[in-house]
Amino acid sequence: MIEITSSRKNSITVTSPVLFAAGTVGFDGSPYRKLLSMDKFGALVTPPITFAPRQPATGPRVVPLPSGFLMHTGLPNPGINRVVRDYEKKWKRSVLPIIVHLVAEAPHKVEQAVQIIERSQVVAGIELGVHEQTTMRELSTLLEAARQHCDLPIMVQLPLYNAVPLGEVAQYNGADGLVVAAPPRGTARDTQTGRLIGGRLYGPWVKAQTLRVVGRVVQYAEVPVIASGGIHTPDDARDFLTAGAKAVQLDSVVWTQPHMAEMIATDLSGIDATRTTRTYVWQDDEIYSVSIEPPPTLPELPNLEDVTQQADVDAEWKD
Amino acid sequence: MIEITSSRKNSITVTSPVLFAAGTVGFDGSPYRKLLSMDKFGALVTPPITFAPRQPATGPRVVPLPSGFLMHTGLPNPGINRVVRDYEKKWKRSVLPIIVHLVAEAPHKVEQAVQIIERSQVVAGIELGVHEQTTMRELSTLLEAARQHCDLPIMVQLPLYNAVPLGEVAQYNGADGLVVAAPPRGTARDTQTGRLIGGRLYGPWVKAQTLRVVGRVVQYAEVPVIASGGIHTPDDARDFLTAGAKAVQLDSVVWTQPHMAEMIATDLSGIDATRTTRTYVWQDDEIYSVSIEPPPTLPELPNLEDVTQQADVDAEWKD
Amino acid sequence: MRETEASIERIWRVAPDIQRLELRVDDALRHLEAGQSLLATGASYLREQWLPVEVKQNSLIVERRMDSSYTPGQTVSLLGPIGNAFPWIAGQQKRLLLIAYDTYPTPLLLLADKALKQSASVALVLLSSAREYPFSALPTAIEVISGHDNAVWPERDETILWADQIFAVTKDALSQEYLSELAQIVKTLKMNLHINTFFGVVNPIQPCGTGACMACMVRCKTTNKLSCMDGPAFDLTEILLV
Amino acid sequence: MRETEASIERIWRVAPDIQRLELRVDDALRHLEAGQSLLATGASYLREQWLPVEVKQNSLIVERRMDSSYTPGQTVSLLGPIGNAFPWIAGQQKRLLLIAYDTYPTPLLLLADKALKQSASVALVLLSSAREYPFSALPTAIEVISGHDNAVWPERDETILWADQIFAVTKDALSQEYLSELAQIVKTLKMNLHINTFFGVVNPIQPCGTGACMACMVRCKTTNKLSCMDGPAFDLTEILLV
Ligand SMILES: Cc1cc2nc3c(=O)[nH]c(=O)nc-3n(C[C@H](O)[C@H](O)[C@H](O)COP(=O)(O)OP(=O)(O)OC[C@H]3O[C@@H](n4cnc5c(N)ncnc54)[C@H](O)[C@@H]3O)c2cc1C
Ligand SMILES: Cc1cc2nc3c(=O)[nH]c(=O)nc-3n(C[C@H](O)[C@H](O)[C@H](O)COP(=O)(O)OP(=O)(O)OC[C@H]3O[C@@H](n4cnc5c(N)ncnc54)[C@H](O)[C@@H]3O)c2cc1C
Ligand SMILES: Cc1cc2nc3c(=O)[nH]c(=O)nc-3n(C[C@H](O)[C@H](O)[C@H](O)COP(=O)(O)O)c2cc1C
Ligand SMILES: Cc1cc2nc3c(=O)[nH]c(=O)nc-3n(C[C@H](O)[C@H](O)[C@H](O)COP(=O)(O)O)c2cc1C
Ligand code: FES
Ligand code: FES
Repeated sequence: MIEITSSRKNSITVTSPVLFAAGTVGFDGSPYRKLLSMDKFGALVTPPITFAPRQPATGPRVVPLPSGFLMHTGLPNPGINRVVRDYEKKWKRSVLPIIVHLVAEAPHKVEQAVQIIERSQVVAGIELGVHEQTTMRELSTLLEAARQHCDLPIMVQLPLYNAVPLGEVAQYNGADGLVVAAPPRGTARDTQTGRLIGGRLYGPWVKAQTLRVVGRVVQYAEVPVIASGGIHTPDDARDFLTAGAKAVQLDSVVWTQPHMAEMIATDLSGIDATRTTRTYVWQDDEIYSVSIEPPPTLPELPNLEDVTQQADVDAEWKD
Repeated sequence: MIEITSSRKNSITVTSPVLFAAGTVGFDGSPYRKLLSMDKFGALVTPPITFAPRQPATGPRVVPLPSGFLMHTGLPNPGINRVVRDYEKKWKRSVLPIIVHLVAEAPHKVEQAVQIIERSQVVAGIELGVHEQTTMRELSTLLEAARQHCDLPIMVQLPLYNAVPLGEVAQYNGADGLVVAAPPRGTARDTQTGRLIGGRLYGPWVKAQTLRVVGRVVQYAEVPVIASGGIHTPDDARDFLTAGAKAVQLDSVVWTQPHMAEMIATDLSGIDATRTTRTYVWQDDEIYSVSIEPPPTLPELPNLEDVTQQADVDAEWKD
Repeated sequence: MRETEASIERIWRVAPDIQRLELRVDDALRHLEAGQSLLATGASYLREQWLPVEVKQNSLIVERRMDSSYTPGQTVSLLGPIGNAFPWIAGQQKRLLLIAYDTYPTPLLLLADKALKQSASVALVLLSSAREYPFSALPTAIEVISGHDNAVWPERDETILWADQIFAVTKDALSQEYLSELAQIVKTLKMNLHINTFFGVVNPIQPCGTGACMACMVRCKTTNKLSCMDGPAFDLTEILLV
Repeated sequence: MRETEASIERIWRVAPDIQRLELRVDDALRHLEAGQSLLATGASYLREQWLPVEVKQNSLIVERRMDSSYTPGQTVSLLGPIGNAFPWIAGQQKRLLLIAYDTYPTPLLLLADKALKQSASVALVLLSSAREYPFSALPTAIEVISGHDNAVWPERDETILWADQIFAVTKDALSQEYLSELAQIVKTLKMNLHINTFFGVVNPIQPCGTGACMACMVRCKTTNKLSCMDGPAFDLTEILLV
């Protein structure tokens, strides 16, 4: 059994380190019940759910890209109340622990939504999805609101670009796990209409960016890190586990190659895991061979990463 | 003529909006003199130059990726003094304006290096490359050091992930242009040795991430924005110009498809530019259709983007 | 729905830019209905939607543009069947009007084939770029009408009044506007839009085909539906048109 | 160096995992020397290094693994020639020792071909996975020696002492260590490493091939050199070995 949230009374344990990322298998896994052996996976994260219902985006929603694609669905969902009502019974019978992905809108909505989720008593935990421009203080306020009346484990799904500083804030403010990271956002032109579409990016090349960020978050993380982004082979998944992640989430590979998704789960859950490249070792020091001299004329400055000491540093800066 | 830095006495003007990104054609363009009509391009940015000489990285330097690759050269270069000495005469004869890419190490090194560059009198401008973890205050200190004794136009090449806030800082502190953005960094496993390599990522899929960030930087930019990242076709380049960039920089396309690089320069410099997708219009409001309510319980918080008001906001926060 | 392997047995061109592939498929795909499709692995990251134009005893024939090249013996992974049979009932609707606007009529050809075999009358209207589709690739028993660049074709009102059922396929990004326009015309001519009469065939890019990703969602009057699960044909009385 | 188009005229297998392609090339590539190569567009983003094994009147023959498939008539873009001729002077070095360690001897075959035609004697040592290279694909006049998994082969010291010149090709990532080891052996046997005697053939992945990207930089004693511009053969007296 693998513990994927920090050890508290309600901590989530899974039998496989391979989970379904938010929205990849629908609200209850039913789209893949006939295609995949669901019991080889560790848990299911629901599609992003907002407080109020949301309609799908209008216009083109998918732009194919070299080795990947951009998707903009508009996060359609019937709102948290309706989702819990509709799926409560199915979640209760689910072979996989259900983790609800809650979109972090305003703090008061988060505060109410977590209570709705907890009351249902069929959800294993919450993955809080914060938007890309979330500031460190907004995140701490959001987490405070979420923690107020909720004993369920709360993981935070971090945006790729700011995962390093935000992860530290999340951990400091009571997150039970860090999901690194949400797919990067981009803008691409739909060739049929000529329109620019903003959305999330998927494809195997996301992996290199995520692996680097995961490697940096695990340096300070005291709560479990779950890696997500661009995983398309068992070796991809293993790279993240070797880097220090407790589990991985698969995303678009489930859609485009369901059979490969199952192979990843089978390979990573088993004892006879096989790596096709030469070494297992995470050769930390071999990656970065240059040591850097600190900028000599600068005092210790506030830094995106020094968030916990922000107030002190600010004081110093003003003197 | 296109002005690619803010209008001051030494401002850089180019005849083509298509430039060579840092390091794509060597220190003086000679690797491509026989392959490309250099005069179709606007300017040449040198490989990154450090204060002291640097040796190449050891071990694997290139990891092929789906539709792209990761490269880690270690930025080998003979140091600023030697480069200027070796290339001064060639730069003087160059058909293209020379922009020196200076690695922003410590402020005192930057301060000295810009003087060495300016003294040579054959360089059109400086592109200051700041590393990915540069804080906003470090950047302002670096720019202050650079500006101290230098009248040459100074552009700042921004890291992709923090381009939005750093660009605002750069502009506020006297940058004459913003280059958006340096290639994203990643980590990939070399299949031959099994080692993890950290480096920069290149490929056509970089474009979607860059286009989104360029779109956001141009919202506030008062100095020219030069776009760079993933450009592989004339339409790619045109997307950035339509978004508001004054010029574009080509990177790995020059290496893998020199003929295409020339086609981009020809197409974008000419009057008979042709777009293969349907519309030219930058349909701003069609991309993001949802309007967002502000988080109601939070006061106006310091935000990565509110850098110019940082001090005021900090004061407010403490009250 | 299953993920199966198929082998390409035969490849031939039906027009300079259209090829057909004969596939030996898994038993699970032997009984594909008109309207259903397959998601096949190809050169790009996302699976391509492969549309059957003929279902044989042991094989399927699908139609592809010439922009990809295939070799006989090549194996592809197929996810499917995707979607539902068109709601055409053999023997019930005897006069079928098929419309292709600015896109090839490929999604409608298996329906045409089945309907003709059941001695229904089939008319096919080709509008805008659909007119480039080669007549020679169509069954001879079909009545082909070449229209204009918009919703206009010769004897339009007559053909609409003649039809028991209409199926229209349009270029994805334009479907909304164009379907609205056609719906308006039908409404006026037939006094109203009746249920089970006029269907829009909606085939957007489908990242999953399983109902998971929600990229193919179609806004409907009662509840939102998914093209891959509830489509590809949507009754125009049901969907929310712009 | 130029960017030109070539067409693939003929394709045949020389072993289960090796194919050769006959290319009709631009005039600029008619006089390719042993040591020079081409960067060709292929399935992946970076150009592939294509190594000629024979230069004919109007065509070039290159050798590729079977992991890519080609079709006759197919056109590829070639960048080249990349690099310099091996510093072998016809008539001068009469006894040539070629070594392939853990990689196929492909980069050395054109040199072997030319040297044999100039009536030099050529011995080729295949070590580690290089031993899987098919004998049948080698010229019959060559003396092939099958070695072990390391730097050891039958009568090693004799062959080294016999040779006027040695060229060794190794798997890219291992070249440094392996070349050091070989250099050490040669040094001991020949009392020292003499200039123009022992060359390492260094062919790393080349993103540009033009000297621009610096990914192929080789650390040398005096100044750093580029494999694509100054290589592919480097005198072992000159490069900085680990
Ligand atoms: C003044 C200054 C100037 C610089 N200028 C430049 C420049 O011009 N160009 C440039 O390219 N770089 C420059 N750098 C370096 C750059 O900012 C980064 O430090 C460097 O690119 C490494 O980044 P990183 O975030 O991966 O490593 P760090 O931030 O140093 O990461 C922290 C630690 O995490 C480890 N780590 C990182 N990733 C992983 C992983 N996936 N798995 C396991 N462990 C991991 C590293 O080994 C490292 O010890 C500069 C740095 C400084 C301080
Ligand atoms: C409280 C809150 C919660 C959120 N939660 C989520 C969430 O859970 N999931 C989610 O996906 N999003 C969420 N968002 C939205 C998200 O943070 C971004 O605002 C959204 O993704 C748009 O990002 P952007 O940076 O491109 O646009 P903005 O930051 O809004 O960009 C500013 C302006 O630039 C324009 N612009 C952007 N790109 C270009 C371009 N390339 N060219 C020209 N103009 C351009 C835009 O039109 C916009 O007007 C949330 C936002 C808020 C405020
Ligand atoms: C809570 C929430 C807040 C959002 N805020 C914004 C916003 O501030 N600006 C904006 O343009 N879009 C906003 N959006 C819309 C998103 O840009 C986008 O439509 C949605 O998240 C779906 O994106 P996707 O298609 O990339 O999944 C928001 C969406 C959600 C759920
Ligand atoms: C000025 C400068 C500072 C650097 N600082 C660091 C550092 O702090 N940590 C580190 O691991 N590498 C550092 N590096 C090395 C880089 O990670 C990397 O080796 C170099 O920038 C070349 O990267 P590339 O191969 O991706 O081009 C630095 C390099 C330069 C030029
Ligand atoms: S294609 Fe994914 S839900 Fe229909
Ligand atoms: S391959 Fe780019 S410098 Fe040699």
